[in-house]
Amino acid sequence: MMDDALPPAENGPSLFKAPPIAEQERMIEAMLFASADPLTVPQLAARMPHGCDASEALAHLRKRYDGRGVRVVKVGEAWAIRTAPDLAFLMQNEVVETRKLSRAAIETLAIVAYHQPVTRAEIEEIRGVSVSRGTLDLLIELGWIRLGRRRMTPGRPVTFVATQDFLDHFGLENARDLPGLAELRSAGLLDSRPPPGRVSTVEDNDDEVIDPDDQSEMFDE
Amino acid sequence: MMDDALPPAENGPSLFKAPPIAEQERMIEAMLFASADPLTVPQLAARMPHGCDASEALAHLRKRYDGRGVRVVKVGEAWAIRTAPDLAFLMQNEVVETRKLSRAAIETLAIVAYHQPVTRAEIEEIRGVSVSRGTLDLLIELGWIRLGRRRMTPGRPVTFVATQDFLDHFGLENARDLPGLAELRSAGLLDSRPPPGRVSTVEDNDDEVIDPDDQSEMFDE
Amino acid sequence: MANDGWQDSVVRGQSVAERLAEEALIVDVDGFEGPLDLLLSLSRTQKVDLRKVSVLMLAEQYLAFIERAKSLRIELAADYLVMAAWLAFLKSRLLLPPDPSDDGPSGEDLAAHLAFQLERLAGMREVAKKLMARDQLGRDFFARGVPETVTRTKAVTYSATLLDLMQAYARIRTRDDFRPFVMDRDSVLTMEEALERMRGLIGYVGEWTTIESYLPDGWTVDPTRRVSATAATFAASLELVKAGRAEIRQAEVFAPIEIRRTTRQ
Repeated sequence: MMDDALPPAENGPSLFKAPPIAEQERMIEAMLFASADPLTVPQLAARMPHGCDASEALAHLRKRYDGRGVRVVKVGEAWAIRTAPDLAFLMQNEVVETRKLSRAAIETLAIVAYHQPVTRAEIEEIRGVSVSRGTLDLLIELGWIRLGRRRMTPGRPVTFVATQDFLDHFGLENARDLPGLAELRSAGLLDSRPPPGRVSTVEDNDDEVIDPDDQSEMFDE
Repeated sequence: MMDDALPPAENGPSLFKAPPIAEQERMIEAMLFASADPLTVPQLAARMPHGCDASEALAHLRKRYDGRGVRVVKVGEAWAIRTAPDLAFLMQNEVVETRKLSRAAIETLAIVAYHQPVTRAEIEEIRGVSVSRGTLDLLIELGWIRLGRRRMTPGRPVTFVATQDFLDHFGLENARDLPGLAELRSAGLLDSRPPPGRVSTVEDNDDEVIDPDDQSEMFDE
Repeated sequence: MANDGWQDSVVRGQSVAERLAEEALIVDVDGFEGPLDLLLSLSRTQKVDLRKVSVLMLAEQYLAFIERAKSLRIELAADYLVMAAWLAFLKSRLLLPPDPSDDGPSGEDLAAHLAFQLERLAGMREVAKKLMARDQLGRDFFARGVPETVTRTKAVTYSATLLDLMQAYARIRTRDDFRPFVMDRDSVLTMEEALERMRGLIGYVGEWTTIESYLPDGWTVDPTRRVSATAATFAASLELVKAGRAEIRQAEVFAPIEIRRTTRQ
């Protein structure tokens, strides 16, 4: 939180002119190179001398790295440098072996990403089976999903949303770039459509304890 | 973007020509970026497709990063990308934190201001508790008090006086301008609520009566 | 393949290959993630757009599947059976003419929703596959191998205003005013103490006497102590009067208050 507003250390309030844009670009370059995590423009700006235009310097830098071995990529609201995917073959030494995700985990992740914010009851309704605690825990632990706001419906169920790490991991600029999103939407498959005969929401039964019978409720009316 | 890349992986030994040097440069760039350790030329070459000239590609890359925010530097026999030294300041996130002076410090400062020159023993006597070295050091470091003359009494104790910085900071012409207790009270500046943790049994105006001597003492020194 | 033919084959004779496929499906029941997953698999065999899938036929396939599984003594989870019951109900709704007195959802509505659910699940599976097929961080593209940690230096500036300073000083110099209540007990005379004292004294005094003369020694000079002792003594006097042991009077406003033993005693 120390970020945006504060002018950086040597802030004689504009006693000095801002450094030339080329110099600002160097600064952005150094900061993005140094950080493993994406940085937002305000975060970058907070570390630069007073009067710098982080946005513009960033735009210059992006252009400079176009087509290079590393690229400046957008991750949600933030920016990062990542190697070009076509060079993956050189990186065998760098590959971190990751646990293979179960089908349940992959599907749950996809449902959260495409339907976010989504409640647990909704995930279960879509998959037709109850979601084990472990699945959501694992995805949260991986940093790919997190709790969103509570839904303002009876029971105030928690919702899940995808994180910046998720975007970073899958090389997405933002959630709107999810593959196949437009098709799903135009096919109406992202609509929340309550089962006929049910009075509105499904969320109301999103209790902490999901008993095995819970999912049968989805069908029994 | 990263298009012109040749299909490098399937490197049947020289069935294909080596990728163009610009492409090799991209490879070096990505490897040095992603590697946790510096890489030697043979290590780089070993990961590149057959026929590449890692040395030459590295030389190109070095030149490219000349004067940039990060540089290609030699670490022993190996190579790495590092932040340009002149930008090291960006790697420090300086958080300016404004802190209120501790109660001990502000009280000590007040005693020095009102009673200067004053010895440490006198400060302790007035405060009723001992004064830690750290408190005096902090005030000296802040430039608000300094050592005055030694008192011509047995032991020749050092005295403390308020500084010009102190007067500047508090907007005073000189220490004699400091208002007395009666003035504080009549200006409504005296918070007569007891300090936290104490319970008052006395009405605000009682202290007017209680020790009439006490406050005259303050100023006549 | 004609729908009817398929349907028949489930019920009666079928080719060896079909039978094997069928049994593989059944033995595989543990491989399904619940009834919806199974239904989706079954619907695949219709080889049609999920929007056009025949829910009626699907229901029959599912029910046939459950029947066979039961005959093979395969344990089925409750939710498979619940789904079977629901599909049987759905089937009857679809087959029978709508009952006008029933205002529940029509068979078509229910069937349409099931088709929607299947299509949605299939859709999510497809995009999940696409998602996992993307280049991934740490596998296809990489972050900085040696991230530099940004060292956080803290520059602390201290703030204090003149007001803080003056108040601090005032606080020190008036510290004694703020002594906690318990510390001030020595200048407070409680009513109990005053009462105790007066009970002892009142018996000897038959004359009207000002209550001030009852103040204990050492409580008459210091204003704080005097105020406290006076209040306590006055309150104690009232107690004695109430108990019928004393009489109290005051000639006029601000005149001395006097007290004496009740004459009856």
